[in-house]
Amino acid sequence: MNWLALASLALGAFFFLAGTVGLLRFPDVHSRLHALTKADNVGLGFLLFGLALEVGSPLVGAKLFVIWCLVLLASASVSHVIARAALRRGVEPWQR
Amino acid sequence: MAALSLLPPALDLLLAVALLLTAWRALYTRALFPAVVFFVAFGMLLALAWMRLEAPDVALAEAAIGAGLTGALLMAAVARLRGRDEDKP
Amino acid sequence: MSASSLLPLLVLWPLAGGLLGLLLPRGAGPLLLGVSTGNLALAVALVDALAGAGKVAHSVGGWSTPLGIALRADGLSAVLILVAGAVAPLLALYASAAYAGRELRYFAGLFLLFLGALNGLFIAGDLFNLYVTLELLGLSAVALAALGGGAAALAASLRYLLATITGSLAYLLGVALLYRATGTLDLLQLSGQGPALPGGAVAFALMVAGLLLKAAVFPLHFWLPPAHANASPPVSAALSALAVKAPLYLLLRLWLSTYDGAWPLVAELLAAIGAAGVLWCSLQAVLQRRAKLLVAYSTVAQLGYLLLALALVPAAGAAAYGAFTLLLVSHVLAKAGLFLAVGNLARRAGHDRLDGFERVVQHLPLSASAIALAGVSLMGMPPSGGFNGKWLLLQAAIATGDWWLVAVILVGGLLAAVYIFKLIEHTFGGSDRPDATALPRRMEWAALTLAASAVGVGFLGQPLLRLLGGVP
Amino acid sequence: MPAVSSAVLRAGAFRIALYALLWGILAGFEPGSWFLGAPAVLLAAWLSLQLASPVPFRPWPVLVFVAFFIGRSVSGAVDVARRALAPRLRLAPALVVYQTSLPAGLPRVLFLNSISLTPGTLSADIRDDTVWVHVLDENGDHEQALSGLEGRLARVFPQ
Amino acid sequence: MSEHELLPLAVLATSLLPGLVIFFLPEGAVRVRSVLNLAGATVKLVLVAVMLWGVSRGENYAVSYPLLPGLTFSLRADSLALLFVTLSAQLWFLTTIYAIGYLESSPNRARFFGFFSLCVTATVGVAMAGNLITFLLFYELLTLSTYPLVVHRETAAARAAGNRYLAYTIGGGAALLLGTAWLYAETGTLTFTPRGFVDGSGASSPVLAAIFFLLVAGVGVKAALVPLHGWLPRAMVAPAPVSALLHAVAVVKAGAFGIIRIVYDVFGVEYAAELGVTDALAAVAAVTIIYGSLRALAQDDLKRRLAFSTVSQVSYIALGVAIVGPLASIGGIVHLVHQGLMKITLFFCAGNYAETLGLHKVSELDGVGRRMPLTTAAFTVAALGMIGLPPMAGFISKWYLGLGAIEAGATWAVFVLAGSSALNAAYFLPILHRAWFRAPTAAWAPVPAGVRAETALALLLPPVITALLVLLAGVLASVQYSPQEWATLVVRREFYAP
Amino acid sequence: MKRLGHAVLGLLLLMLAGVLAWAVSLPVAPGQDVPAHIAGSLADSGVSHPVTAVLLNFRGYDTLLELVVLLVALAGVRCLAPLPPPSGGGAVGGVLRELAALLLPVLVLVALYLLWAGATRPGGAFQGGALLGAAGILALLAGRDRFLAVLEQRLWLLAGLGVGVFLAVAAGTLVWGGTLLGLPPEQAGILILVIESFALLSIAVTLVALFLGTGELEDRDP
Amino acid sequence: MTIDAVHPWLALFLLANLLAGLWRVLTGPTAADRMLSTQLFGTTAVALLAIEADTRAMPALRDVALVFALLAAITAVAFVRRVWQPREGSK
Repeated sequence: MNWLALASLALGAFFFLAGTVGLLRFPDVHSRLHALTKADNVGLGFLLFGLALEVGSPLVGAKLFVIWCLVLLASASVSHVIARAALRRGVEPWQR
Repeated sequence: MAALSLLPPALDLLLAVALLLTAWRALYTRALFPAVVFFVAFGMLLALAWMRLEAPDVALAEAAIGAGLTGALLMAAVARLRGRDEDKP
Repeated sequence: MSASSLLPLLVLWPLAGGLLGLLLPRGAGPLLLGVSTGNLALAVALVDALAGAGKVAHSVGGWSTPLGIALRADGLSAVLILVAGAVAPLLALYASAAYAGRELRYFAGLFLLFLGALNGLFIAGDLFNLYVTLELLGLSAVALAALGGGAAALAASLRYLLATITGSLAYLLGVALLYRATGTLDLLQLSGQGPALPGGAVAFALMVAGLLLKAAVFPLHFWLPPAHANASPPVSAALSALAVKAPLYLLLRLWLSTYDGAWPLVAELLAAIGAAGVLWCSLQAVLQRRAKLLVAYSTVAQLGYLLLALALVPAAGAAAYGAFTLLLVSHVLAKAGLFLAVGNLARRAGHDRLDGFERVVQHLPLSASAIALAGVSLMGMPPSGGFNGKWLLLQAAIATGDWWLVAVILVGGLLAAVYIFKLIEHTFGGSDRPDATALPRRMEWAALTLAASAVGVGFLGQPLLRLLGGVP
Repeated sequence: MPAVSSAVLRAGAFRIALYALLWGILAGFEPGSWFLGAPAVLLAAWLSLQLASPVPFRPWPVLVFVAFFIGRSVSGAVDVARRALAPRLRLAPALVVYQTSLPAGLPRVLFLNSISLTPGTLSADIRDDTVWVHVLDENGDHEQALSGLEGRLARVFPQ
Repeated sequence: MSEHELLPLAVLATSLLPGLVIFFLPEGAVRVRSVLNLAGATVKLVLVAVMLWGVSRGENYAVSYPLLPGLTFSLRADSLALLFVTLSAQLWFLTTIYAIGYLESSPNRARFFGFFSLCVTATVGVAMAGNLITFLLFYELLTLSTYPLVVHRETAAARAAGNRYLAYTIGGGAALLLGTAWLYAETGTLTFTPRGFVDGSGASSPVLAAIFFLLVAGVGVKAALVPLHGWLPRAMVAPAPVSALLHAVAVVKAGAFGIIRIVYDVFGVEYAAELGVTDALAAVAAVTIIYGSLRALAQDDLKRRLAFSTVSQVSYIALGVAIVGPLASIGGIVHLVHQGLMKITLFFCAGNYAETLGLHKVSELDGVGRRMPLTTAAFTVAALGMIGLPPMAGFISKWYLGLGAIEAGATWAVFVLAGSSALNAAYFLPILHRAWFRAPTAAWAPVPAGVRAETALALLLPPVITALLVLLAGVLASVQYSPQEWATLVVRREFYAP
Repeated sequence: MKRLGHAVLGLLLLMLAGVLAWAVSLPVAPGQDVPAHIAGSLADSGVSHPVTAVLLNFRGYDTLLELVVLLVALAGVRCLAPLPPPSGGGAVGGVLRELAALLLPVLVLVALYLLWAGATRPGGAFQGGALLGAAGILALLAGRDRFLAVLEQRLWLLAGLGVGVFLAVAAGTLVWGGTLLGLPPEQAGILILVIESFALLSIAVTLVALFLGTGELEDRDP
Repeated sequence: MTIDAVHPWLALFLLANLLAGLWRVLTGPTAADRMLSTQLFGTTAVALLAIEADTRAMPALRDVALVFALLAAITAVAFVRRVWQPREGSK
């Protein structure tokens, strides 16, 4: 249990790192959005999962789950609206 | 474990650096939009600072006002000053 | 009415007036005048009560400190409340002629709330309460600065907003540190404790930095000139005269009471900043081509004098404390008068460029006289409040052997003369423009009264100092 | 009084239950909390009905979809992490167009949001039935991935 | 409040109140304004006469009001003060008449007369100041109230002159302020005391010497001591009554009067001599006397020539003060009055030439004596007085100065006086020669209709009266209440009082 | 040169930050007895939670002023000369509409939760009002703006209600008890709930109106 | 090593991560790019708050995290709807 939590936390941190690196390295808004929406959310999911395991209280776990769902919803929606706005403003996606 | 006990100060140090950095940029960035973004970031960091100061009620208020609403309000304000400096560094 | 109840009334009365100002669809002019006059009456009553008791206090909610909040007034509070109270009806009079309709309504609401915040700040005896009043004051100042202005005023006030919020937050962080270290926010309970506390120095640095930013003290003044110069005249007057004084007042309280005037380095730093501000911003004022910017830079320069006086208080005692107060009072009056007068000129000319004022001295003699009288006080010429303050400041500097400060004070006075006379010179000459619109007379009289009282307080030095009492 | 359809009643009951659960989670199921909690839940449910008309769904495919979605999310994150952390950026982004047949409203929005959370794709715009999808690698078989996702969602929301 | 307190205030008020009221009068209210002005001037003359009489009988007129701890606003009519007050009250009366005539149809008269009255108020205040801070107060008020007069014409040249005037006087004010503040910090008092108050205050000599130079530099600007005189010739762009006032009564005299006060009532002339600062002052005064005369020689513009003459003549006062001894002091102090009378006559006349005939240059004055005999006669009396010929007032001044110099063993000063007199003659006699003995080169402008005399009566009377006064002051020098006798009273107090 | 300047500035910032961090990590004063104080007076304050007791009773005066701060902010925005309304731009996308539909009820629920929480743990009218305000803003952004009509009619009344009620209570206590905000213990609880509820509403309205600025909401001023 | 000992490291790491994100605000290039980092900040802040709630046994911090999560979208949506609208003439 303990080790599972630890691994989960570590994975979470890893994805956060990946998200930030993506944000900094990727060439344009659209691809950066990929990095943020996917990596950070999953990272947060792992992290919260690890914490929930650690605390062991179902109530806390549920609250953390609710939080995660909200972040997912927000982040996916935001990434869509930003991508859409970028396209409609005429920001051409970066191409190799 | 000795190294571990140094961690919280390191955390606070980093937080303080971030706070000062964002505050400085928010005030001294010439273009309005980046300044506003820095200010939003500053607000979020401030909520974390209140957390470190063990003031959860202030943190809560800061999260609601500073992180969420100030951003929206400033965006609305920027929109009214359109054509000035968005998209410019 | 007991003397102690005066303190909460000084806050509730203008706040209620401000709320009504925003809520009521009409009648803003009479409301503004009535409430600010009532406020003056309360201020006078407070001065009267203090003349007997020396100090007045009120425990909010009946809770004792550190649990509750204490409101306290001593001589300094009373002087400041009195001068703010005296300025307010004149600004109200001016505004009731300068604005109309919805602008007047918003001015009435915001200005009265501003006044309430100011009163609240001057009687607050609690660090957090001071923060809240400071925030209220800052925000109402920002709101006033944007009132009726165009895009330039809006952009300037947005930056003002960022500055004032950042300043408050720095102050608040410092307060939080003090609270962590002591468990109390009460100024009396904290008095003298600051320097010895763990983290006390950091808290001090944070609070001072925040306050200096809010007070627009050089070199943190960048936000002030655009904000004050782009606002409309009664607002510029309120901001330059009153808003920036409050943080300095608080700085004085903190340093002298909570920190017991500790650390000689602080005094030296404050003096250095003040001196640099006096010289640099006076020079900037001299170089300006727009009248309102000139006046705004003059404000920053004059704040430098206040800082000099403040820095000398621990070493020079009563002379410096008196200098701080008298300089502050006279600057409040002079700057309010000056901004109103320049506003009149600008209103007539349709702009505030110095080289296009079109012989206003002929058409607005009262405003031109107001500029001259306010100038007398700002230059520190006798007889004027400005001279009294400068005299005490010189005495303090000579007594402590700070000859370089003496030089700064004199050079600053000379530079002030240069920019004031630059202003005056441009009211002479030029061509006639008979088609310009006429101004309501009370706009001229309000400016003149303020400016004349800046000179007149030169004869009230003794009573003011008596009311002020000794260094707290 | 307008007749309240059974669909609305069912959706209302479901949403009340959902928000009650949420309140419970927040307030720790404290008995005293329902004093304010009950009106709050009712208010939230009412508001929810005002904002979104009832959408019938099947419970079992929901669970299947959730499991599938979490799996795809993780692999999406892994994909991004791989690309971000690789020494050389291996990106070949492109815009792909996809025609969806999902009904407008919640199902379609869920589809769009899921696209953004699954590997290599990001929903960038939608007009009528045409979805623009930004992909990180134009060489992948996106058409198939997208239709797979759409299919699972279609099973959740019967038409 | 007793009459002894009220009287000094009333003397101030007689010009202050009309001044303030005039500001708010409409431009067209000529009659009300003139009546107010003249009434104020008349009442002031009467009040001054009352005080003169009182002081000569040993009465004390003083009033004070505390400004700050240790700092008092104080008015006191001692004999020296009254000397100056009397001069300015008389000359204000005459100048007002002159100005009413001079500015008959020019714009902005409300402003002009308002500041004119303020200016006189400041001068009277300077005279009656009972301590250094009150002196400073009125001294600065004088600066402020004369500025609008200097820029009155609102031309670019006028504004430039105004700026230069301010640059000098405000700088001087700062020096004076610094000296005063420092002095207060060292001695703890600022009250004018016969024979000074610094001796025995414990302050070190170098410090006191430094303070002395600061103070004298401060007042020296207005007294136009070289090299602080640069503003004076430029200020000639102002209207003639202003020049008259600046040169004869208000500004320049306030400076000279300040020197007297500082040497006598702050330091005490003997202590000042002990400090060695009087020698320096005497040297500066001597240089100024010669330099001013030399520059005057080269001017063709009449008012500029008179201006440089002022630079030179005012330093006679400083010289008299700086030569330690009762006779020289009498010469210096009496010259305060005599120079005022003479110089105001000259400026009135110059103004008449300019106003009536449009003549501004010395070279244009050929034969003017025939067209304007009375004016030219008055001019002649004053000019001869300036040169120092008996029985004119100027002779008395120079006589006492010379005697005093010999008494004090400063024979070099006699040479300075002689040289200066020669130079005075060199720049005044040619004017007189042109005016009386040369034929006019051009046709004169016709006499305006309705004017019977050579020019308007308001313009003609004042110079004639002052010229008569110049003569009387010389002829009746030893009569009671004459300037010379009064100066002797002042000096007796400084040198012989217990 | 600029680079060097930046480096120096960075170093300074770092030093400053170090000091700050050090200060934050200092131990809390051992002699701090405020919680004990509060616990002792809690019974009289009408609320069981220390923080709310602090906010609304012991430090109710601060809270009053903070409400005024919000009002000032609103007035500040509304007093601007009406600028052209923000370009509403493109149509609201379906994603945004659905986001609002999903999030709004939750926001309202959590806002009320925070109001409730205020009595026992961190929370209260401010935080709740902020969330409710955020909900309003989100609704606006997503094109769900039917409630604007109410705001248009009664903006200042709604926004001023919180302060008004609070001021009335404050004045009442001053007049009848002689002490500003000296709430009688028996009625403290209900008074605080009344004040809180009005405050919640006013705060939310204020925040939404703040966001609207001057462009969209028709100004009903004379 | 107990799992609690990991928390400070984790928090430090996340904070460093967040700081790195500031670079995007500085460089842009488009306004949207700057906005992205506020999204990163929001998510990271939620994580930090959740961790600290555990470390310090302050459950109230989870409410703060919840508020963060709820409001994460608002700034960005306001940005898109108010500031970053289609330019005239673009498709």
